[in-house]
Amino acid sequence: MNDDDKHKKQDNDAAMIDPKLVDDLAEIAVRQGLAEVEVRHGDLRIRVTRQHAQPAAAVTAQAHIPAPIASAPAASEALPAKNAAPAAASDHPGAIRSPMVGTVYLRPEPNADKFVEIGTEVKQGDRVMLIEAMKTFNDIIAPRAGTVTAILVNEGEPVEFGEPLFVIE
Amino acid sequence: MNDDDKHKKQDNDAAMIDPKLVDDLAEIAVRQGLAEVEVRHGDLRIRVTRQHAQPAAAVTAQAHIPAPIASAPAASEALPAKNAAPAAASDHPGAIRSPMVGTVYLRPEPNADKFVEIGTEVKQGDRVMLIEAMKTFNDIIAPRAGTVTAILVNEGEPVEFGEPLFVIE
Amino acid sequence: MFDKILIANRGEIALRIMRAAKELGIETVAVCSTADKEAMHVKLADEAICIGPPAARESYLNIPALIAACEITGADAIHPGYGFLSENARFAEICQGHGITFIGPKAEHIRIMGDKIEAKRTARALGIPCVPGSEGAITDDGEAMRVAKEIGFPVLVKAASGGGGRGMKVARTADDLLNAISTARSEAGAAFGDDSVYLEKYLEKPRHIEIQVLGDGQGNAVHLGERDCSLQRRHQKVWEESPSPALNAASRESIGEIVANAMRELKYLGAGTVEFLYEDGEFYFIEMNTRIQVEHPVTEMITGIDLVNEQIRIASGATLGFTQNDVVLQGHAIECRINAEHHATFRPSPGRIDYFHTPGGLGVRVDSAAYQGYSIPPHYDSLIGKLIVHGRNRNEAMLRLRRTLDEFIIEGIDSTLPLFRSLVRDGDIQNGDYDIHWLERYLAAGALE
Amino acid sequence: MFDKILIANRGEIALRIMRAAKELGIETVAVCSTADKEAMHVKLADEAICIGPPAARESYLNIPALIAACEITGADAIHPGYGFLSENARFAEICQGHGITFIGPKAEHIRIMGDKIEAKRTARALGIPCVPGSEGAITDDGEAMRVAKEIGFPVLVKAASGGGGRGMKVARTADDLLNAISTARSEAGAAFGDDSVYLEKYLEKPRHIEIQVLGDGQGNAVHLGERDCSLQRRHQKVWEESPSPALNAASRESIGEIVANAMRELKYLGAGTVEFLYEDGEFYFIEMNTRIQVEHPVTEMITGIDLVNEQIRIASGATLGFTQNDVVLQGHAIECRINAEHHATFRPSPGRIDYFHTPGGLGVRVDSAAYQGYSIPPHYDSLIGKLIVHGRNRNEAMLRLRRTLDEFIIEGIDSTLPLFRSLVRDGDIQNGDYDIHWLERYLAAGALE
Repeated sequence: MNDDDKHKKQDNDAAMIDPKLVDDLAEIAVRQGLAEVEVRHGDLRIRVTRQHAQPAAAVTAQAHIPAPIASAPAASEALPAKNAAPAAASDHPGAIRSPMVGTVYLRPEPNADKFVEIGTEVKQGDRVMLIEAMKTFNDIIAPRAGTVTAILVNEGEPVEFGEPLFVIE
Repeated sequence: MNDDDKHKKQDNDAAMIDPKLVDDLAEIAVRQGLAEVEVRHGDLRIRVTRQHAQPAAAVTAQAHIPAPIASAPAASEALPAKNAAPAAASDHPGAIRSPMVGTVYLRPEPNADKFVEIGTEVKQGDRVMLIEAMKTFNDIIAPRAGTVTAILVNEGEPVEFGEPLFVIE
Repeated sequence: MFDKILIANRGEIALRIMRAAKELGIETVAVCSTADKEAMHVKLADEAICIGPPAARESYLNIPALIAACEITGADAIHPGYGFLSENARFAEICQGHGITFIGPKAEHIRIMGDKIEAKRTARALGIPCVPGSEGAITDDGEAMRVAKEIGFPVLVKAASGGGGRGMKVARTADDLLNAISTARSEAGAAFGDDSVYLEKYLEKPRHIEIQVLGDGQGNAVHLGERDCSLQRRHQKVWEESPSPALNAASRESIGEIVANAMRELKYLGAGTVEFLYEDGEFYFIEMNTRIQVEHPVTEMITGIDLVNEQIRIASGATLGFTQNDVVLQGHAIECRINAEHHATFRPSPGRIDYFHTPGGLGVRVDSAAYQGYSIPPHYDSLIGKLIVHGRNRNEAMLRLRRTLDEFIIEGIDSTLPLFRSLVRDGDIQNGDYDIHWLERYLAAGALE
Repeated sequence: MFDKILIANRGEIALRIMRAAKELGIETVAVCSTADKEAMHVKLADEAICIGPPAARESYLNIPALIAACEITGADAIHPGYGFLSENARFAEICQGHGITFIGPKAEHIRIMGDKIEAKRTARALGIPCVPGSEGAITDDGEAMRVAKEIGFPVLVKAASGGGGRGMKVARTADDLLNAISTARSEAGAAFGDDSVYLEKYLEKPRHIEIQVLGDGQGNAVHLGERDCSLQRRHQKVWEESPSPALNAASRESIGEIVANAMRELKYLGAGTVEFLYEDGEFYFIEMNTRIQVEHPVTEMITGIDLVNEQIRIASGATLGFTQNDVVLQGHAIECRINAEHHATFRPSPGRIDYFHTPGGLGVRVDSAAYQGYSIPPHYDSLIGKLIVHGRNRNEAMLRLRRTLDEFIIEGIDSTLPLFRSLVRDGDIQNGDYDIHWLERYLAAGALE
């Protein structure tokens, strides 16, 4: 919102100012949760400032700027977080995530082979895992064809909703 | 703490601002919980500021970096301040301030002339006002010679310690 | 006693239950939707499990996910809090079916009290005074007219499956009646899929007074005095206090004993609240809530009894550790529900709390899952927290409430703090002179604009 | 009743007094040094007056400034809090001389209890049990030896004007005695300008137990049970609780009545505390504090009596509104003093509080003048706040304390929270098995490093 104002204020040496640079700085400020970024070089001075406590809506309205997770980390560190697990494991990009809470099984029955191994080629719809919840076994299927490049859970392990299970590339 | 490393990374031939550097500084600020990071090299200056400072010690340890007063104003506004007076009136530069709590009198007795008016030339040691505290009248004297250019209190008005009384120029 | 309790809720009540469990030395499992990963109940639990996306029906109302979360964590009991699945009899049965104790009443009692007509029938059979009205659903217009005349106008037409004020119509005269019935029927059919309606005496200026009960399912039950929750906006309670400014000791003891006796006869298990309208010295049963209520701290403050602790103890099979004679009501307590809403327009205000400072000192309790930096998600209710004060008498409680409201700071979002700062200074409120319509009139008069 | 009270203090106790005054409908005047302009007591008072620079002797101890502040604001009473001028008899007299009510005891009683030898003489005359020792100051070495042998070694040599452990020496045998006396004399002379010393029986493993009293100056007085303040570091109390794990009902009632009777005889006015060492079932008078104490909330939590409210009422001329029979001690309370100090080295840690989150819920009280963004100035004591919990019994209070300590967050400065998190989990503390040396031994053993 005020990033635009900053653009307009910088018209003294308009030729010197690279809007792309300002935009980059603004993007850094938002992404890193900064209050202010200031750069100077010779006569050049660029400063971008964010309002303390931006209502989320004000920034997310601009689709090209990532959501302001600014002070969320600070606040969440402030309160003791005993359960780092959900956040930690969920960073794998493009992973297929668990659609439910339950217990993972990688093979159809205890002595059988695994549904897939790393390197297995799968077709869309192939069964890759089972998740047991309330004594019911639910198929986890490949959402697209490809090669299994990572299996992120172990046999018999509990999983939460949204936890990454495997990667197909 | 890694600002020195960053200095080294700052190449002399960085004629233009390098957003990557800004981003690195921001990442340091967030990771280390700093309120502010400022780097200078020649006429290059980069400063990034965050609102929610984490441990103050980390930053104040470096004498050349301004203290993180970042969110102090926000916090003090946050608690309702019913008594704006002390802060508001005390901004007069070079004013002579009250050495005690009490009641101000501008003349030696009710029907007498005032000790001074605006424009009065005073010598060092001249009596300018009285402050009554505990039924005792205390002389307020001119700390230096000059012209009284402002009288900031009214007859019979209560004053606090440190409240500006008058200006001599 | 349980080893590990899963708390099937969020917000301040999840934290409330967690505190009780910790104070009993029981491990806790929090569940959360993806919108609640930064919530305080998640941060403070021994374990936390993400059970679904933000929409409540896929997370906090998702029974298979909750049971699976018990299975993978080994929780041996579930506390449902209030709202969500707390009054879902089927959920209580499913829990039992999986060997998990549901911390709440027997499914049978949840079911009875969840059906308005059945609830009223049961209450009447147990000797609880009810609003005069039709014996069950009205199917015939002639019968409706006969019943309405017997009760005396004005009468209220209510949906059997209704709630929150929907499907309710007042007929002031006989001329209005058939129209009111058909309007109520169509609203009820649309809203609840059930168009049956019944008739009740309409009270002009009642107070909302409710009796807190606690039973051990083995025939022991006590009442813990009343709460006056007459200050409501759109049928949502805003301010609750105990004792009610309208009751004297005799009326309190009389209605309390009637209700406690009913619970003994019912062999009610756990905490519950029997809600009444009160007008001209008479009580009229509205409904029974078979769960812990938002305003339970008011009762805790005047009795010294930890209701959630008792819920857990009783659910684990313990008997009630005290009798009615042991229950002593001391002083006066008031609760304000602080919502993330504009204090005059009541527009919800989700978002980040930039500054959060709670009042302290003697006789002050804050139940809140908010913290500085927390973002209130837009998906759930707007309760930021509850401020509860206790004083030796109502006057002291009011003065304490006034000073604590002035100390409470919430910035970054709108809150209803200004509403309470006005209420505590209002003459009617200071005199305890209000009914269930008072607040709507006060707001309509523009007191806060 | 007073119209306006000036609070001659700062920090949490200034806020505590302000809360009591507001709840009595009395206006408040805060005073502050220039270092305290952002302090919470300044922000929340009706009026605030800056009375001097940071050094306490020029501000909070500056009697003319305080009287002048009353004059310009029209305050008709001064509450001195604890520390600073609270036990300064001359200040009490000056207040009276200016027509300002000093909210505290009669100057005469402050003076008696401020002189250790006079205090002991008075206590003995009032029937309060004292440590066997010399009848006043010892001037002669031969007499000292005779008295010491009569008491029995070990004996303690104490400065008559001492405090805070300075000017105290233990003589374990007759051979140590004369050396201990001369060392104590020179320390006392240097520290207090008065080298008179006296002898006392030295107790090996006593507990610190104190009795809270309240008198109306007209011969009515009650005791409000005891506080056990044995957990001390360098003679500073760290953790206080009531009831004491070491007393039974009979010993509590016996010592309480002795003290209450003494206060009736003395016609004591206001709140006070009679401090004892307790060993092998015997009480030994140490001193009497003629003011409100830091740990007073512990007593408030188990009696329901607002001590500061009572101080103000009594100072305004009211009589005690209740008798000893009306005082009922209920449950158990524990207070932890959270200081801005490193939890293991106890190095003071003034500075900005970057994050501040206080625990809430049932049975929890926080008395603190801190807030997020507040900078604790380096000029005064290091108390950030007091966490007080109440439970129906000691076990419940301990479990509640544990969970609240885990919820309490203070960031940006060091605090002693980790010390308390260790203490609440320690076996001796859980068993109530500690004396006044326990904490020093615990810390010396490196329990927190």
